[in-house]
Amino acid sequence: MTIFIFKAVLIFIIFLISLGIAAYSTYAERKVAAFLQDRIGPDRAGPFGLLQPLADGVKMFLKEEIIPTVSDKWLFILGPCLFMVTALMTSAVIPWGMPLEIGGKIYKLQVADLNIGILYILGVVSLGVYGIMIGGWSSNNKFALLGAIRASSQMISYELAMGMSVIAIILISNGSLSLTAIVESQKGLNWNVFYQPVAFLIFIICAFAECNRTPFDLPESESELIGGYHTEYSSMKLGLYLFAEYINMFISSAVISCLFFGGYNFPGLDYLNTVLPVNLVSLISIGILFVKIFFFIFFFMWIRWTIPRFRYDQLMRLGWQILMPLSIINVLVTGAVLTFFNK
Amino acid sequence: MDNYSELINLMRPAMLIPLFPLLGFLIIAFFGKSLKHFSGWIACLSILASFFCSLYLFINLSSNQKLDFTVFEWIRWGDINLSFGLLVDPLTIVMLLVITGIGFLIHVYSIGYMHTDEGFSRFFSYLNLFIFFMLILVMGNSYLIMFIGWEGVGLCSYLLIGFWFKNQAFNNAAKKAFIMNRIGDLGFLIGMFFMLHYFGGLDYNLVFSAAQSHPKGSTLLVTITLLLFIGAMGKSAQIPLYTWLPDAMAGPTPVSALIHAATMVTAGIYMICRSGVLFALAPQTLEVVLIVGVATSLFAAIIGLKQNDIKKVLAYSTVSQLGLMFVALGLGAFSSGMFHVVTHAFFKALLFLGAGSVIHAMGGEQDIRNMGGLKKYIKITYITFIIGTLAISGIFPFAGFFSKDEILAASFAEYKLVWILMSFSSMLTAFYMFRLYFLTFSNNFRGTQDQQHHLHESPATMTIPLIVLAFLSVIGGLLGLPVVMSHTHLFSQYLEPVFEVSKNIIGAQHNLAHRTEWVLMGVATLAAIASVFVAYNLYISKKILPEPDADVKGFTKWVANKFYVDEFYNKVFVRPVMVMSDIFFVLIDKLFIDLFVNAVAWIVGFTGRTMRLVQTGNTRFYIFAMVIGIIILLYCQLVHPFLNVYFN
Amino acid sequence: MEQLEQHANPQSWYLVLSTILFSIGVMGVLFRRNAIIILMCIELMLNSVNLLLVSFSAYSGNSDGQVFVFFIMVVAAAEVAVGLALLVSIYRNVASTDIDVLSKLKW
Amino acid sequence: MNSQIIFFILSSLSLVSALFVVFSKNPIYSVMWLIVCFISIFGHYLMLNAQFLAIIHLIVYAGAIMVLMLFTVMLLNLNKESEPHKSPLPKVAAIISGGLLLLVLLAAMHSGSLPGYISPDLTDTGYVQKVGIKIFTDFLLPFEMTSILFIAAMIGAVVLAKKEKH
Amino acid sequence: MTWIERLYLPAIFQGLSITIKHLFKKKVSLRYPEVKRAFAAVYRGMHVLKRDEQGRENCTACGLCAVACPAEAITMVAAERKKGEENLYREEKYAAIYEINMLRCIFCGLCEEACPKDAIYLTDRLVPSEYSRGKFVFGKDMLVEAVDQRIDISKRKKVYEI
Repeated sequence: MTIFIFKAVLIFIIFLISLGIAAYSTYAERKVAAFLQDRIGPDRAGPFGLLQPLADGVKMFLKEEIIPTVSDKWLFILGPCLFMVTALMTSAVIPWGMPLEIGGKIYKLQVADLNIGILYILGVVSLGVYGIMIGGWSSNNKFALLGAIRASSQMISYELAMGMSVIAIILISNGSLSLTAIVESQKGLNWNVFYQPVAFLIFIICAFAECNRTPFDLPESESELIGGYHTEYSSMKLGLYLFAEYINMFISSAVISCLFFGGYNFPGLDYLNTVLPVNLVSLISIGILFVKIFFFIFFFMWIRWTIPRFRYDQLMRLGWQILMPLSIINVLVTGAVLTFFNK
Repeated sequence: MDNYSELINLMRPAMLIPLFPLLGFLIIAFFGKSLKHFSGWIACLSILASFFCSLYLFINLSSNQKLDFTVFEWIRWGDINLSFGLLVDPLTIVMLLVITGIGFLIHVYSIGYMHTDEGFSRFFSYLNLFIFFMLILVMGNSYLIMFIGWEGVGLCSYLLIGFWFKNQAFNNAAKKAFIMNRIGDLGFLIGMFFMLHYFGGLDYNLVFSAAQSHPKGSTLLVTITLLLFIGAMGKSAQIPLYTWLPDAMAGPTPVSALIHAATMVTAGIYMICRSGVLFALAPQTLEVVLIVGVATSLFAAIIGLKQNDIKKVLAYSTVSQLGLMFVALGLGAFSSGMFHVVTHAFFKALLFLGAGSVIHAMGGEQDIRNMGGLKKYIKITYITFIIGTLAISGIFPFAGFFSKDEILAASFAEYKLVWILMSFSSMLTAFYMFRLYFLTFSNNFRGTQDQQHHLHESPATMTIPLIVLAFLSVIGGLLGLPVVMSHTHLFSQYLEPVFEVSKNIIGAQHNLAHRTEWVLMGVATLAAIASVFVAYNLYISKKILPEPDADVKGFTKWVANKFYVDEFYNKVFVRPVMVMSDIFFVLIDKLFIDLFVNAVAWIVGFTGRTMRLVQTGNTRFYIFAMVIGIIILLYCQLVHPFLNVYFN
Repeated sequence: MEQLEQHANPQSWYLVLSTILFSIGVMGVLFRRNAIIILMCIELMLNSVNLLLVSFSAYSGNSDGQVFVFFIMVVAAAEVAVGLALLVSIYRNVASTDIDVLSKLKW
Repeated sequence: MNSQIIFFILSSLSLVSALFVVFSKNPIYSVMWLIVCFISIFGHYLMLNAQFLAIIHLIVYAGAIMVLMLFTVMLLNLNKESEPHKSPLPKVAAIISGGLLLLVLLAAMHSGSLPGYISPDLTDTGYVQKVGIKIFTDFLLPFEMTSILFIAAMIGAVVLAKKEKH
Repeated sequence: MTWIERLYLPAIFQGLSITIKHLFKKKVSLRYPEVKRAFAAVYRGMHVLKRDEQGRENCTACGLCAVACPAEAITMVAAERKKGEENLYREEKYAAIYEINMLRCIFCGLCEEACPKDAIYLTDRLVPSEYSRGKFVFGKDMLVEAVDQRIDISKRKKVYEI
């Protein structure tokens, strides 16, 4: 039974961390944007503006709740909820660190070690479209519908290349689909990114597209579609959408870290394991993972404030005509290399 | 099977041999449009690759070895197991070398000859397909595989004869060839059924060992061999199924050289050699073969005397030579027959290609009455053509002399009469060939001004194959120097293991004394030189020209019109069939079958008109009907125990 | 989900469940006139069959059933892609997806 | 007992959602209910230890097919059934025949020998390796055929849905 | 474009390096209420109607400013000075109502140039924000400087004197 309690606690903690990181991502986004543009950014609420997310949250809650009269009320409410749920669900299979030892028992820092971990992520990500589509459609607004359609076609298109790039990773990590196994196969500095730079490139581009981040933020491009699928949303429902996007960003950073940058692995982990107590090593490994995640969150923002948005046809061409063939070639080349050199 | 692993290593090149032409065919067939003239070189390369593979086999497979393996299982029902297998033994290798070697040369020649034709890549795709089927024919390890190749080469022959399909006469020639071949193929097919029924399979090994359990000359064996011989008659243009071959000259000249002189028409010879055991067990059939061979050889030679189309003369000479080969087979001298196949392939291909070169120079003119004096204009063609003519006339020391002499010697040993007839036939051959040569190359030019202006030597792609073939025609005979001239007969020694069994069955052959052989050779050479002299006297000294078609009278008219055989066939076979079909059409078709068919049609129509009312066009109704039907069916089938009994 | 506990549901439950799902699908095909919903009901029927196959596979310890389901999914995806494309082009012509309107099958 | 409770919850969910698919007025709701139904079937697959298939089911059905459905419904703007009222006879017939089919099938099962209380063979039948090896050995040809089918369907869909240029 | 340029990746990295450089640059922001940016000498902010040294309004309601105004933001009603108002208005005529619509005003300063009596000036003060549009029509209560709170316009005057 203790395992269940542990898992419940773990889920709760991950939930809180996700929310917290998402909240502070909004703050970080504004800060990074400001810094990259030689500005200071929010610094009034609390020291260095650290309470800014709180203020934003309060503001969101206090805003008027508007549900358009011509909208489909149930779906209008369901949309942001679904989006949030799917965003949070992905975190279930990510190994957060080395196992903890409590009371002589070993606890894996992972909610569920599925033997199909990566597929689970792809599956849940593919469900994420519904939140956007339902929200966009039920708003009964042309801009919202356009945003929703753009979002869904974009996400479906890029999911394929994403899956194909992941196949190359599966190939080189002993054919296991489990994220733990993939992370374990990258001991030390044996990170996949060095063996699979092309897959990494494809994956990160697709991750940008799946998170609707610039340069792929066409679904909500404010200059064309006002707010895209969440044009009609206000108050905390809008908050959920925005929040969920930041959670997506957090999770995809975590996935990228696990797939390509060794997850919680770092050179010297094995050595530390022999010297330090297990729990301390575990905490250090968690810290390492989070350093990587923060780097990628920063990278997401960095890209956002550097590269302008694609045109829609460019986006589709990139997805279908470049990334898709490239990822297939990558898989073929990887398979060929493995076949010829490993035997 | 002494060195098993070594043979295993030879399997792959053996399988590659037919694959290269197939690959070439596929490439040219699919990308011919974009390859343009490049497709010719692809075709050549594929054949060259096959040639090298064949050479590799020739070098690595000693004459007492054979490679017999199954590529894949094909048909299996009951006890009968027909698999796709290949057989490579000396006989096959000889054929392979001839097909791929001469095939390659003719491919190269075609690049020059067909250069301006709009169907350039189509032509090469057909040629490659033909080579593929021919290789299958000679490489198969059962009659079935041979039959696949047999039919395949027939198809390619049809396609290539009718290559210029805009000309209706050419199409008719193609159809004629196809139908004539079908008659022969029917015999072959029935023979195969017999074998399948009585021997339980079609593999050579199986058939031959099963056949040896039957007594020599039994009805079954005679029947089977006769049926097979009918097939060979069709393919190798023997009386009475020879008339398609002269007409087949409608195709482009390289086709005539490759298919209708060097390779496909010898398929019949190959088939009889391959089934030597069967034929040896049926002496009656061998006699039939002999008679047919003699008759064909003489008959075609006589017709050849009066032909004025350069290709027709060569065509009749081919028929005549094929007859000679059958004579050899009929005498049981299989290796002599094969030897003549090889030498004949050299010089007949050379002659056809030379004729092609002449036609090329004349801008499409084929009538020798309009030629003459060409030796001034086209030197290389002239020299190579004279070599070919000497070879076919059987003049020492060219290739034809040795092979012909061997057959004549064999006939002298067996039947003197045959020897006399065949010697006469050889004389005729020498005569009409030199007639052709003199009329074409000597004296003055008789064509129009335009043609004279147009005369030019052919490009290198055409002349080089001519030179190579001429070289082969000169030295080809050395392969089989008779025993009297050297210690061993290389060719028959090489083929000996293949024909060992059949030789034993036929029994001891009469051996001629060396002195007799020398005399025979001398007689043959003298006869040939005498005919050449007669031809010289007639066409050079007296400068006689063949008269125009209208002026021909009497017996010569018969000869010039090929003894009216085509007309005879029309009257005797085609016309009655037409009349019968007319009668059947009126009596049975109109009255009986139409009534029946119309009644059925009316019933169907009526039912349809009635049932159409059900067709509402409403999809939902259809789905509904379907579901109801399923429910009823399930109810009857699964639930209701009473109905269950009936449905099961 | 690491290791599901051994459960003792009889397989007949799955049979009954998928039968009911299948019947609902059939009923839906007959009941609705909107072609898209008919397509969806067909998907439902396919899924009931899939469920049945997976249950057989699990209960007999043989993966073949799952491979079949895999192929059914491929076919279903192809079917939906083509079906919807057809519907869209039909909709362009007759501005309706009501299958009662689509009576062009009549001769 | 646990698994039985889960089974009943999932089954009732799938049945109820399937009924809603059929009876919802609004096509969008039908689509949503079908998604719910698929997710409950996903749960069934997990119960049967077919993890790989479950995820593939989720990705293919929920992630691709239903998105396409939703897409089409939204694009064609079929938010309300704008059809004129027609006679209820077909609907009654539909319900009756559906029920009949159910009865016949159940009766057929009853009369046949139903697998009884066999305990499931919860081995690794559903693992990726197992299924993958099956696909790429015994079922290689069908697999290649489906890929051809797929590409044909893709091309067909593109050709059909493309607007003709006038 | 060459093949490498077609990849766009070098360009992207170039862009990324440019933005990352700015991360470490000195920030240009000012913390506004605490730190203020100095106005330029010629900054044209909210208007003021000046009084003379004795506290009398300079404006004589001649209307030249309203004529000069390109945005037609100024309206005025003239009135005659009554007995006993000499300490309020410098000359016999004065503006009973003087209104500037601050939403229309473009702060061009033409009124200032047109004024013959040195009555109207644009100052470096900001126009205060309001909640309704009506309140942006500033009357004399907003525009005329208080007697005890004179607004220094010497900088602007100096400019003109040059």
